[in-house]
Amino acid sequence: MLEFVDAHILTILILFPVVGAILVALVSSEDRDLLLKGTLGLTLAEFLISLHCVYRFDEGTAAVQFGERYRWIPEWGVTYCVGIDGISLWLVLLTTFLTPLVILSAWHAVEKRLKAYLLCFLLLESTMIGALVALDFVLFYLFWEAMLLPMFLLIGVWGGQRRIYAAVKFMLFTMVGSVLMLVAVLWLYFEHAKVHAPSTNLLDLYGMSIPFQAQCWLFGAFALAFAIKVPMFPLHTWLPDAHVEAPTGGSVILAAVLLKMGTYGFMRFAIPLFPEAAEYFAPALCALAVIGIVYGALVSFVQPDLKKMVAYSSVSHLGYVMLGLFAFGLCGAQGGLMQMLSHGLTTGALFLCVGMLYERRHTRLIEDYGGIATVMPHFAILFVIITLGSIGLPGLSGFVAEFLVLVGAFGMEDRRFAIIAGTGVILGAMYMLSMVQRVLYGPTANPKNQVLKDLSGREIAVLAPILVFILWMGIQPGTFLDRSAASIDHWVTERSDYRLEFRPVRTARGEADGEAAAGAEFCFTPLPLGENRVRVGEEGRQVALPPGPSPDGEGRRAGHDAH
Amino acid sequence: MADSLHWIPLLPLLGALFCATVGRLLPKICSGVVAVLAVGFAAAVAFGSAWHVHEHGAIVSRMGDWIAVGPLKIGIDLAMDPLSAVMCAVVTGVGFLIHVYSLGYMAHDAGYRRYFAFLNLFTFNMLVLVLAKNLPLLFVGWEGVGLCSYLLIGFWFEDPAKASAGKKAFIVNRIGDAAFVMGMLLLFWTQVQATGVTGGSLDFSDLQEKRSLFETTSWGGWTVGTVAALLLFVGACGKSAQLPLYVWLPDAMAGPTPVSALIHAATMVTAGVYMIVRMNFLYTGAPAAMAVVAWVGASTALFAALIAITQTDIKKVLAYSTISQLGYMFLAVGVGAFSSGIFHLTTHAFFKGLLFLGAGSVIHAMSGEQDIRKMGGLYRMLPYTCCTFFVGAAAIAGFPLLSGFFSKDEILWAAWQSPRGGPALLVLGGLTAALTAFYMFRCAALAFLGASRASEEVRHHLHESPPSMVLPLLLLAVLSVVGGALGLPHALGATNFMGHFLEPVIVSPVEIPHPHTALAELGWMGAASAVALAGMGFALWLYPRKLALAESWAGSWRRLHALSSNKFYVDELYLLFVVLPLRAFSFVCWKIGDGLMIDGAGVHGIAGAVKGGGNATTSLQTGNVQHSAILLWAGGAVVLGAFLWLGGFA
Amino acid sequence: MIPLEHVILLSAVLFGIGTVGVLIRRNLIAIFMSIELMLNAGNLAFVGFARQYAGDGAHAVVLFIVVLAAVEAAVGFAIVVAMFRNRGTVNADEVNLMKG
Amino acid sequence: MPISPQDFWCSSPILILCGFGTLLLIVDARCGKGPRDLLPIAGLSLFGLLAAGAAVLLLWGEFGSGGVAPVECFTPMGGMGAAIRCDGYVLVFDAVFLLAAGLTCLISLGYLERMDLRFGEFFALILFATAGMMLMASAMDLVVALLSLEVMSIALYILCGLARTDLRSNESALKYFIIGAFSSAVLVYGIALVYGATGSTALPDIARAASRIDFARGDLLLVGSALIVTALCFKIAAVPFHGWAPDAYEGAPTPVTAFMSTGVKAAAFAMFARIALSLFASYTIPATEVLWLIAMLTMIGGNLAAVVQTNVKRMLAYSSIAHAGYLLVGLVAAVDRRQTDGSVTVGTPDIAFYLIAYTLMTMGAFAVVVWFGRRRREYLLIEDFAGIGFRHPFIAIAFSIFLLSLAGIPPTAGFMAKFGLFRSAVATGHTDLAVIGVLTSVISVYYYLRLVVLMYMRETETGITPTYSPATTLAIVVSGYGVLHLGLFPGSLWRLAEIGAQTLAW
Repeated sequence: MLEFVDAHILTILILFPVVGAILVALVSSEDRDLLLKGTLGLTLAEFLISLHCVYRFDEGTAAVQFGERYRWIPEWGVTYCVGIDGISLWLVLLTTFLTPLVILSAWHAVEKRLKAYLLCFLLLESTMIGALVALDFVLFYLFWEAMLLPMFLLIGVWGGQRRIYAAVKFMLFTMVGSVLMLVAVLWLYFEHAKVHAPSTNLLDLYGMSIPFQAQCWLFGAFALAFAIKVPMFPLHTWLPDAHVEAPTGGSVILAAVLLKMGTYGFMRFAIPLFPEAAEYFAPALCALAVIGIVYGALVSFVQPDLKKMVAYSSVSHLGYVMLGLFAFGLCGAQGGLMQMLSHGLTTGALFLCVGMLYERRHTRLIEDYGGIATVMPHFAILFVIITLGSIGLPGLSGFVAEFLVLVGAFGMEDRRFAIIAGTGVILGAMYMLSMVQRVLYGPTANPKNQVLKDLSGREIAVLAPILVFILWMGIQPGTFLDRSAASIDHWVTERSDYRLEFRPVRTARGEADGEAAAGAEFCFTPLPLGENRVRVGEEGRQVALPPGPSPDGEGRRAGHDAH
Repeated sequence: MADSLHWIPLLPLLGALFCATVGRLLPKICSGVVAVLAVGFAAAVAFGSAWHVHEHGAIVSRMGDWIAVGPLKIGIDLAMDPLSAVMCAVVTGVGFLIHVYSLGYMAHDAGYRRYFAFLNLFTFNMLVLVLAKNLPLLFVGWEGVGLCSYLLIGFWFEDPAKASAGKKAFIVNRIGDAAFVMGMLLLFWTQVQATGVTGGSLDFSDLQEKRSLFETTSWGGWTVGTVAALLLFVGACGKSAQLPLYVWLPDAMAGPTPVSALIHAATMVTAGVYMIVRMNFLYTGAPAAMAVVAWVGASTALFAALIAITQTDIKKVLAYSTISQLGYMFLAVGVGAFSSGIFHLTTHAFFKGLLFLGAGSVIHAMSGEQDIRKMGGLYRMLPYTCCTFFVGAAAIAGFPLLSGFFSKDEILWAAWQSPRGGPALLVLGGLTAALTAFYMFRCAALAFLGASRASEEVRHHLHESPPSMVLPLLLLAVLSVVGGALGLPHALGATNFMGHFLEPVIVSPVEIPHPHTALAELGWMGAASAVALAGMGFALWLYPRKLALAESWAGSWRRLHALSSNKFYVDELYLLFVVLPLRAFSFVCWKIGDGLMIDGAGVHGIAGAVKGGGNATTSLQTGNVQHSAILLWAGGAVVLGAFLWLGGFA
Repeated sequence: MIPLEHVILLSAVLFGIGTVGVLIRRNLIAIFMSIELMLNAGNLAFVGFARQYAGDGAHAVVLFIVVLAAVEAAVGFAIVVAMFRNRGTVNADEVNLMKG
Repeated sequence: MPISPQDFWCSSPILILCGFGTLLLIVDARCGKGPRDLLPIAGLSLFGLLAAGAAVLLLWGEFGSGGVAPVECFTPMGGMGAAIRCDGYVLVFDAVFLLAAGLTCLISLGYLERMDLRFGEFFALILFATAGMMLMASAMDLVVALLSLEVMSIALYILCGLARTDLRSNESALKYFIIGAFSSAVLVYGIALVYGATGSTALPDIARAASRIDFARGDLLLVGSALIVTALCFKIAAVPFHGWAPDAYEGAPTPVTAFMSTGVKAAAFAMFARIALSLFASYTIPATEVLWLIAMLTMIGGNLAAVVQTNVKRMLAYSSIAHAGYLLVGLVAAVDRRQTDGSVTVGTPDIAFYLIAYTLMTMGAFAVVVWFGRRRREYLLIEDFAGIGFRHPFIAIAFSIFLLSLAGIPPTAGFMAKFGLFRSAVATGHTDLAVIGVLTSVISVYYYLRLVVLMYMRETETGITPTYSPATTLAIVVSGYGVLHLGLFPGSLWRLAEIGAQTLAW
C-alpha cells in the first residue's frame, strides 16, 4: 500500500480536490455549515497527504521524486509526467497549507453563492498543484491556463465594484504571455524532434544544445510569460486591480501561490532550458527586478487603499526573488526560494488581516481606520508581527530570505543591484510602518472604530499557523533549506547542461530501473477501432514510445506513396 | 559558569515571554517582579562569567547552525571575551537598576505587563548583540534592539506624535542597518573571492585573521577594509545617533523615562561604539575610516552641545547631552583609544542613567511637567533626587575625581596625543567639555534651585519618589562617584584596570604616549578640571538668580538663540529634502508611471487599437451585397496579381 | 479555323463584361443576367480549348454548366420573387437591413 | 471501364442520403402542417443519417485503415479521369458532415416547431446538402467538384431563405445566392483555363501536367488557379472574400447558421485541401505565399471584427471566419510541405481534427443559443445572456465550456486542435503564422469570455427563459462530452485523421 501511495502520490494530490469538488457539488447550497465543514475537511486531508511528500522526501538527491510518467497523446509524443524535487516541494506545501486557512477565513465572509466559491477554491488548488508538479510542457500548459479560470471567476463573481475590469485584465495579461510561450514550446519541440523521438516531456528536452540566436528568442517568449506572472516591473499593473477587487480568500491565494508560478517558471523552465540566453539577459532582468523593488516600495508608500498597498509590496518582494534567481549563485537561488515561501506566508497573512478588517468595517481605505490597537489588541499584536516578518526583521522569515538574496546578489560582478536592493529594505520599513501607524496607532477618532470587536477564536486559528511558520523559517531555516539544497545546488552548478531524471524507485522487487518502474505502460487513450489494424504495419520504432508523426512524416508510411 | 553563557540572553527572553503570555492572567505585579528577577539572575550569571573570563580568558558557547547555505555558514554562537564581559556587566547591571526603578515609575500605567515584556525583550536583544560571536548574529541583536526601541518609544501609541516618533526611530535605524548589511556582505564576498567557495566566514576571530586580506584587496578605488569600515560606521551612526542620523534620538524622548534611561542613554546607543571596538582590527587597518569616525564624533559632540544649551525640556537637554557624550566615545575610538572609549561608555551609563532616572523622578513628582522653566525650588521637596541629580551633573561635567572626569580626561588626552588625533580635535573636545558643564548645571539649577515657578496646583502635589525609585538613584550616584576607579591613570599610581582588562581584545593597538612625568599629568588634569569648573561656575552664577540677564542675552543674539533652540532646523531640512520629494516622486510613479504610461498608453492603448481595428473591419460590411462583391473581386484581383507576379510571369 | 487566341480573348471579354455587370447594375434581375453571361464565357473558353485536345470530355462539361446555370436561375428567381413580395422592390441597394 | 458494383458500394453513403432525401419529400407531401407532424420526418432524416454513418464505418473498415488501396469510381469511358474516390480522407470528412447534419437536425426540431417553420423540406434539404458535401470531399475531378459545390450551395440558399416572411432570412438568402453564383461563375472560368493549360480536368492529370518543368502554358495555369483559389476562398469565407458571411449567418434560421458554419466550412476545406495539394503540387505556383497572406488577413480581420459585435449570431459568424483563418494556417503548412518534399501527412490531419473539434464546439454554442428562446422569439443580443450563470447552472457551464473551447483554453478540444495546427505550422517553419495565430486567439479570448462574464458576473432580475426540447439538450450533451473528451484525450481521433490523410495523395 505504501509503495502504491509513493508511486502515485502526486496524481492523488491533483485529483483529490477534483473528487472533493464533485462531492461538494452534490451538497445542497442551503446547507452552509456542511459545505464549509466538508470543504475544510477535504483541504485539510489534502494537506495531510502533501505532508507525506515532505516526510518521504529524500534530501540526498537532486533527482525528481514520486515521479510518474505515462503516455498521454502518443501521436504527438505528449506524456502525462509529474514529479517533485527540491524546487517545487515547498511550493506545493505552501499551496496545501494555505488553502484550508483560506476556507476557514471565508466562514462568514462569503454570503452569496458559497458553494460555487468553495468549488472554485478546490479546482484552483488542484490546478495549482498540477502546474507545480507537471514535468511535461503540454500538461504544464494545461494546468497553467486552467488555473486562470477559477481565479477569473473568483475575482469576477465575488469581487468589488470594478471586478469585471480587473478579472478580464488579469485573464488577458496572463494569456498574452502564455500563448507566446506556447509557440516557443512548439519551436523547442521540433528542434528536439529533429534528432530524437518527438516528445514534449521536460526531462527529454533538458540538456538540448540550441543555437544562441534561437535561444534568445525562446528565452524571450518564456521570460515574457513568466515576467507577467511574477509580476515584474513594467508588466505589473494587473496585480493591484486583481488584488483590490478579489475577495479576501482569492487575493490570499493569488498573492501566495499564483505569483510564485512566474518565479517557479523561471526556475524550472526558462533558466535551465536556455542557459546562455539566461546569462545574456541576466543584467537586464536584474535591473528590472531592482527597479521593481524600489518602484513597488515607493508606490505602495502613497497608496490610500490597504489592499492595493499590499499588492504593490508584493511587486517589491518578488523583485527580490527575481534578483536572487538571476544572481545564479547558490545563496541567491536558496534566498529566492525562501523569499517565495516567506512572501507567500507574510503577504497571505496580511491579506487575511485586511480581510478581517474589511469584514468588520467594509472599507479598505486607510484613513477610515486609526487607533485599532486600543480596540482590537490581539489583532494589533498579530498584525504587527506579520508586518515585521514582511519587512524582514531578523528572527522572522523575511530577513533570512532577503539576507540570502542580498548575499547572492552581492556575489555578482555588478554589485550596484545589491546596493539598490539593500535600499529596498529601508523603503520596506517606511511604507509598512507608516501603514501600521495610520491603521493601528493614534486615537480611535472614528466612532465606528470604537465598537469593533477583537478577533474571534476562528480568526486567530487562521493566523496562528502562519505565524508559527514565519517564526520557524526565521529561527530555524535549516529545515526548509536542507530539503531544497540538493536540487538548488544541482540547478546552480549544472546550469549550462541541466538534466533531470527520475529517482530510481526501490520497488519490492528491488528493480531500480527508474524509467520502467515509473513509466508504466498505462495508456490513458482507449484503443480506437482501427488501431490494431495499423500496428500490423511496419511499427519499427521501440514500442515504449511509439512516435507521433515526426515532422518529416517518415516511418509508418501506409498505402502507396505519392507519385 | 563556563557553560552557562547562553543563560544570560535566555533569561530575559523567558521573562519577556512570561509577561507577554502567562503574565496577562496573573496580577500586574507578578509580571514586574518576574521581569526584574529575570534581569537580576542574568546579571548574576553575567558577573560570574565576567569573573571567569577575567580569570581564565574567553568563553565560547555554540548552539547549533542558523543559516548554512553553500559558502555562507552562520552559527548561533555566543562568546564572552573581556569586551563582552564589560558590556554585559553594564547592560545587566544598569538594566537591573532601571527595571527596579520602573516598578515604581510605571506602577499606575495600564500597559504595565506590555512594558515589562518589551523591556525584557530589549535586554535579550542587547545581550545577543553583545555576546554574538559572528557579525550576522550581532546584526540580529542590532535590529532586535531597534525593534524594541520602536515598540517602547511608541509605548503610549494613542498619542500620534509618540507613535510617529517610534516609527521615525525605526526607519532612521533601518537606514543605518542597510549600510551595516552592505558592509557585512562586502567582508563576506571579499573572503569568498579570495579563498574560493568554502572560505567565507563572518566570525570575528576569522575576520581578525583575514584582516590583512581586507587591507590589500581594493574595490572602487579604496581598500575593502576602508569601505567596509565606513559602511559599518554608517550603521553605527544610525544606531548611536551620530551626526547625519541623530534626528531620531531627541524625538525618542516620547517614550517612558526609564526607557530613555536604559535604551537611549546606557545601552542601545552605545551599541555602535561596541561594534567599532569589536571590529577594531578593521579600523586600525583603515586610517582614513578612523579619521572619519573621529571627526564625525567630535563635530557631533560640539553640535549637540550647542543645541543642548538652549533646550527647555529637561529630557531634550539630556538627550542632546547623550548625543554629545556619544560623540566623545566615537572621538576616542576614532583616535585609537579603544579602551578609554569603553571606559567612558561605562561611566556614561552610570551618570547618564542617573540623570535620566532623576529627571524621571522630577517629572513623576511634577505630575508630567517637563519644561524646566516651570520648575525650580525642588530641593526642598525632592532632597534625594536633587542630591543625586547634582552628583550626576558634576560627574558628567567632569568635576575632578568623579568618574566622568577620568574618562573624559583620558579621551581628551588621547585626542591630542594620538598619532591619529590632533590639536584641532582637542579644541573641539575641550569646547564641548565646557559647554557640557554649562548646560548640565543650567538645567540642574533651573530645575532644583531658586524659587519654584510651578503652578499652585502642581506645587501642591510635589512629593519625593517612593523608595523603589530613590534606591536606584542612590546606587547609581555611588557608581558615578566610584566609577572612575575602573580606569585611574598611571599618574595617580594605579594600574589602568579597564585598559589592561581590554588588552587582549585590541589586536594592533595605536601607540598613545603617556604623559612623561607625573607633573605633566597633574598639570593636564588641572587644566581639564579648570575648564569644567569654569563652565559650572558660570552656569550656577547665571541661572537661578540672573534669569532676566539670560533672557536679555538671548534677546540680543535672537537669531543665534533661535537657531540653536530650533535644533538648527535639521528636522525641517530632512522633511524638505528627503521625505517630501520621496512622497512626491512616489505619487508621480503611481499616477503617471502606472496610471498614464503602463496602464493608459500600454493596456488601454492596445485595447483601444483592437476596438478601432474592429470598427474599421466592420465598416467594410456596408450590408450592400454589391459592396461585398466588389470586395471579393478586389481580393480575387490581388490573388491573381500575386500569382502572376510571384509565379514569374511579369 | 478561328485561332485559339481569338476565342479565349472573346471569352475573357465576355467574362469581364459579366463581372462588371454584377458589380454595377442595381437591378437584381440584371445581376442574374450578368452571372449567366459569366457562365457562358466559361462555356466558350471550354469549347475553345476542347478543340486542341482529343476526347469529348470538355463538351460534356459544357452541358453540365448549362444545366447548372438553369438551376441557379430557378433558385435565384425564387428568392427574388420572395424578396419582391416582402419588400416590393428588386433594387440591390435597398437590401441592407443587416450591416456592421 | 464501365460502372461496376464496387463504384456504387464506394459511393453508398451519398446514395443513401439522396435516397432518404427523396423519401422524405414524398413522406412530407402526405403529412399535414400540425404541431407534431415534424417528428416522423425528423426521425426519418436521423435514421437516414445513421444509415449513411453505418455505411461510412463499413467503408472505413475496408478502405480507411490503409489496408486496401483507395478505389476510384465512376471513371467515364472516354473522359478525363475518375469522378470520385473513396479513401480514408473522404471517410473521415464524411463522418464530420454526418456529425454536423445530425446535430443540426437535433437542434432544428424544437426550433422549427417554435418559430412556425414547419417545412418537411428542411430535413430533406439538410440531407441533400450533406450528400453534396460528401461528393465535394471525394471529388477527383474539378468539374465534379464544381457540381457538388453547387448541389450543396443550392440546398443552402433555400435553407437560408426558409423563413419566407422574415425580411432578414430573405435578405441573407439573397446575399448568399448572389455572391455564391458570382464565385461559382469565377470557378467555372478558372476550371476552363486550367483545362486549357493542362488538357484535363482530372486532378491527377493536372498534378502530373503541372509538375513538368518545361511547362509552356504556365500563365494560363496561373490565372486559372488564381480564379479557383478566389472561388474557394469565398466558400470558406476567408477575409477579403467574407463579405457575405456575417449577413448570411445572422439572417438565416439559427440551425441553418450552425449547419453552414460547421458542415459547409468542413466541406469547403476538404475540397480546398484536395485541390490545392494537387494543383499546387509543383513549385512553379506560389500558392504558399498567397495562402499565407490570406490566412494572416483572415485571422486578424475575423477576430478584430468579432470584438465589436453585439449580436451573438453575428459574433459567432465572425468567429467562424477567424477559425477559417486558423484552418488556412494548416493548409499553408500542408501546401508548403507538399511543395517541398511531396508528403501530405503534415497539416491535413490537423485540419481534419480541427474541423471535428470546431464542429462540436460551434454546434454546442448554437444549440445553447437555440435552447434559449420562446414562441416566435429568439434571444440574440449578447446582453440577453446576462445573469444566467446561476439561474441555469448546467446550460451556463456547457456554454462556458464551448466558449472556452472556441477561445482555445486548454482543458478543451479547441486547445488541442489549435495546438495541432500551430504544431504543423511551426514544423514547416511558419512560426510567424503561429505567433499571429496565438495573438489573435488572445483577442478571441476577450470576446468569448465577455459572454462568460455576462453570464456569471452581471446580476439581472428578469433573465431569459428557455423552452425545454429534449433534442437540443441531447445535442448540447453530445457536443459537450465531445469537446471535453477531445480536450483531454485527442490522441486516438487524431490518429484516425492521420491515417485518413495518408491516403490523400495519389
